[in-house]
Amino acid sequence: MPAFDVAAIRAQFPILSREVHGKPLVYLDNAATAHKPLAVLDASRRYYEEINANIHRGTHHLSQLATIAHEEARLTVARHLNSPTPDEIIFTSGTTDSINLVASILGRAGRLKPGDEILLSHLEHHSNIVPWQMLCERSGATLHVIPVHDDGTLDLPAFHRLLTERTRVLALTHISNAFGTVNPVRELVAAAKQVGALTLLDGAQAAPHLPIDVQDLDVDFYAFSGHKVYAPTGIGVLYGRYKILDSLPPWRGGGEMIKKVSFSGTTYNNLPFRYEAGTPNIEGAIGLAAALDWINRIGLDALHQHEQSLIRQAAAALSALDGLRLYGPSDRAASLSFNIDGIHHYDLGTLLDQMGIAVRTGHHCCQPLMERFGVTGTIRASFAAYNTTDEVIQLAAAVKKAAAMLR
Amino acid sequence: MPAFDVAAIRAQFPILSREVHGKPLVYLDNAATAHKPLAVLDASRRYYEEINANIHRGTHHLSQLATIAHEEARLTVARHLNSPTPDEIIFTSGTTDSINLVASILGRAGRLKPGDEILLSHLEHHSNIVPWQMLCERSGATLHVIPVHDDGTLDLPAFHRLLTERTRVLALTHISNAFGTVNPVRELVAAAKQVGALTLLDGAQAAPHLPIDVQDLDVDFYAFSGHKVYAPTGIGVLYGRYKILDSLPPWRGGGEMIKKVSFSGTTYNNLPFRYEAGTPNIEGAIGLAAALDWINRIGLDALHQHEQSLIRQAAAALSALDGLRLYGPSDRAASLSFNIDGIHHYDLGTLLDQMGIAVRTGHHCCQPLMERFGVTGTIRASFAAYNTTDEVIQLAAAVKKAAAMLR
Amino acid sequence: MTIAETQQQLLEELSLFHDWTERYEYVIGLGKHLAPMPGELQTRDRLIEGCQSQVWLDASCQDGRMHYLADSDSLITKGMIALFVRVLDRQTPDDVLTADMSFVDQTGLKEHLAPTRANALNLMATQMKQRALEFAGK
Amino acid sequence: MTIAETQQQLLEELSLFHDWTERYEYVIGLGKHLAPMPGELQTRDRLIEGCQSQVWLDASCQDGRMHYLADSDSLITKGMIALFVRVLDRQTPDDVLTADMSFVDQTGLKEHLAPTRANALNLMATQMKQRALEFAGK
Ligand SMILES: Cc1ncc(COP(=O)(O)O)c(C=O)c1O
Ligand SMILES: Cc1ncc(COP(=O)(O)O)c(C=O)c1O
Repeated sequence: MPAFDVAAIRAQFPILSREVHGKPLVYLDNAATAHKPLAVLDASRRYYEEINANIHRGTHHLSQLATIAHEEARLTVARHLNSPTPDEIIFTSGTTDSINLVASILGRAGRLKPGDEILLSHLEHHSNIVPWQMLCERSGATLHVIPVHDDGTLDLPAFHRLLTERTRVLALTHISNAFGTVNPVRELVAAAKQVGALTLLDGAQAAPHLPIDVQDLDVDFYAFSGHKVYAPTGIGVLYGRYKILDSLPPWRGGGEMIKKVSFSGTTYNNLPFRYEAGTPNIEGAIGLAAALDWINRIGLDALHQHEQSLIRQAAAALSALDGLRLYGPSDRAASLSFNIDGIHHYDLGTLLDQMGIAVRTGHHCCQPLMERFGVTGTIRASFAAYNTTDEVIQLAAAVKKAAAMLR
Repeated sequence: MPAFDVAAIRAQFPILSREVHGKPLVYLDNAATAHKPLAVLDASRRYYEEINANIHRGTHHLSQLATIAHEEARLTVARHLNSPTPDEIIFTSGTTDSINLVASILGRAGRLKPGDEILLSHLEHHSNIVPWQMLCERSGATLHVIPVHDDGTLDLPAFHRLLTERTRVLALTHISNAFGTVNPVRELVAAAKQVGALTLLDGAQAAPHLPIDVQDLDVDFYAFSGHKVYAPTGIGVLYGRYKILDSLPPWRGGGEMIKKVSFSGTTYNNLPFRYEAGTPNIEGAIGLAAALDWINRIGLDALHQHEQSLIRQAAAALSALDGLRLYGPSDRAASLSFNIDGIHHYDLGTLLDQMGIAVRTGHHCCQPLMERFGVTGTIRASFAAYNTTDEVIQLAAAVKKAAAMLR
Repeated sequence: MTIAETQQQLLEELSLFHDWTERYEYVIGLGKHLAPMPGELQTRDRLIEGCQSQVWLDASCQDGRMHYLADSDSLITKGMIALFVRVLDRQTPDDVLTADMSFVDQTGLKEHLAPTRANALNLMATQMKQRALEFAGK
Repeated sequence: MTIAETQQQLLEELSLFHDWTERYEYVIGLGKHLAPMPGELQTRDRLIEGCQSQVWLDASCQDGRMHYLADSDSLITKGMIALFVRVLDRQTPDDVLTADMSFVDQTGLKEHLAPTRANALNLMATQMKQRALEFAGK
């Protein structure tokens, strides 16, 4: 494959050459977190070795360099999401933090009242459920849930029935982390706008795999995590439509987010700073920009094609095994979830780990979805730029061996 | 000095060998953020190159290693603060985040009512003012402020007058970031306990310089930032007394902080996880532990003695200059603030920067304090393990030269 | 056999294995042959919730000897419990209480366990002793 | 002198300096010699709030020529403004509007400025032009 040189990519990830239980690591837990290429590790380190300083308000040279690097990182994110202005890019500590920010400021603004409704789907990650449950508790609004079909896709007629004038917020995952379902978010966001609902997309699983265009999606809020897009831990992004974000009250208070503080009253800063109280994760922002640059040098299209090919190969190889059950639709992305009849996912995962294969087992922070499918969990293999066909074959062989041991 | 080898320490900080405007960097902006020793940079990098994985709930080997490393980091912090149990150590994204957490959950728990009072001091950083102002707005409680004397120390008789049965919270900085005042926090915390108030100490400036013993302080909450104690950006700590924290509701919702999620109701996890929603800053926690280990290898006593000697030398050298005004008491720690009559701090800082000397100028996120002293800002030199007497001399010479240019 | 003797026997059996496959097959085998626990005993109060798997434990005392029944939805977890049951079943409550359970560390099995699983194992041993406490010294 | 001629003159003056000290002393000197702005003109609506220093700007038009008065609490900031005032003062509104202010980039001064200060400088130039707009084409 000339366009996509997986060997060259692998060489950029030091961790991939390590062993686990004496076997070469086969890392298929990318939906949980991705590894970091040298470009990111070096950017982080260079920041500390060359320009480390606290940003904004600093008169001295390092502070200026660090400020420029931090704000250039914001520009990189804005470009990556095709955000009209960098002022709409809020750095957070992750997807969970981003979603909590939105739910909290909507709550503080009194945007939700008894009788109002928040619409989620049965596919959601706990991070896109609990903040809304907490908001409902505080505001008296109620939670409504778009059901899923047996193939793990959303029940669209039900969505249209559930979407009413009372719907204030539609909060939806772009790609399901449990089943790999890619939701028709553009269509659903457009429908939600029709009834005047605010829209939030949880892009934790989409950002590592798909080009995101917030203008094309016409969405109000888009959240994702750095650590899943090859960037460091502790950094995330909230895109927020300027007009909406600017009309909402602050969340965390402190340095940076203010214009003027006095004991008789405080005025808040403009976007994006109003939502970035305290010293930000400067290394994280710079690492995130390096990661997005790295992804864009490969090209998200090439990346996605590579990963889709792996996931199809994996689905085919696993389907051939006795008693194997795949979850999610056949055009799933990023993650492949399965179980084997009569075998506990935890046992299978434990034996795969002995063979050096890292997969995730359990409920994937999607307990309601697991309940809907009558399971306590699944085994999930999830793919990244550095995975190979050979690893897919090893996975299938290892599952076969483990299943034999457990029967 | 055999016990404290500053040359050996400097050799561990790659950034210190860089130049600024063609002159060797003299970094005296440590109260804003500290540089990172190789021990920390290497720990961060090793994490990504050897064990990177998402933590908790993972069956596979890397996830186990990462979980162990993350929880050992928590133990390191607990030991460092002499916290009775690691369950009282909450990882946050920084001091600002920690204080907001406390203010928010007190608010959600309905612990503050109209007529209740929150007591701060005039020395506070915006991050220990704004969250409380926001809480007052939401709850109807009122803010009260301990005044300061002209030497930048707290007016203790006024404190005792302001502390009443209506005081619900005392939130106080341990060391002032603007003036270097070390508050008699043990005494004030004890007094606050007498009236049944909750106590929070903002340790952002104390943690890099003093041993902290939360049991000896007998404080309910203690907050500090990683980036000021030689650790990476984006990580912070909230110590919270178990009995109190455990009685309070959650703040951010999402993965990790729950026991069981269903659409009909969610149960929350035990401490400390209840307050750590989403994927944590794993690198940050590990880097923070490496930084605390590094500090403890030097010894906080030796460190503090070294820094106190520098700050006294600086005060003496600067005092000799024409029109120079020092702020804060003579037994100040960490930071030395000054102005020169008729000269704008910004101008002086700009010229110092040209000479390679990094100081902070402006209000230091303490606008109320600046107003109290009738200034728009000060010049602040702040010290760390790697600073030297030679740097102090350079600072004084540079201030003299700059002042001459500006007069 | 005394508790110590059973432990010694187990350690000898496990020492025969050269790789993880054999060791795990042995544990899985133990799990499969654990005396079945009647479904009506698998109640909430007998449940020990682990991270990813569930364990039910029942303890009774007949003629001065402890009798343990256990089950788990995970076969590997069940095998681990079987190890304990084999050691502690049919022993007196007092012997159970004073048993040194650190033999598990010598099996080499813990190295292959997730810390969550190792924790569950410790929890299990504690629970088995706790139940013996109710019948001890009578 | 035309705007372009003044700019050329300034660049020549600045090119004589070999180090930052001389360059800054020159700018500080410009600030010190800037025509004083009467205190009663330093009002809120004439304030351009910067990050760490404040700038007041007043513009009027007499006999078809712009007249600028400015002040700042920071001497260096004031020197920078003086640079602009020297270039734009006593010019017609139309000439001010079409003036190419990128000459600042050639002074080498911006490299020595905090980005906040460089921003303030850009803001200043924009403000001076904006005020000229009110009087232009009349
Ligand atoms: C006393 C004090 N409190 C709070 C903070 C805020 O810390 P951070 O910006 O790391 O959240 C700082 C540092 O700026 C500080 O010096
Ligand atoms: C779909 C989805 N939403 C939200 C999250 C939460 O992301 P984070 O833990 O980085 O906050 C994740 C990842 O775990 C996810 O997959």
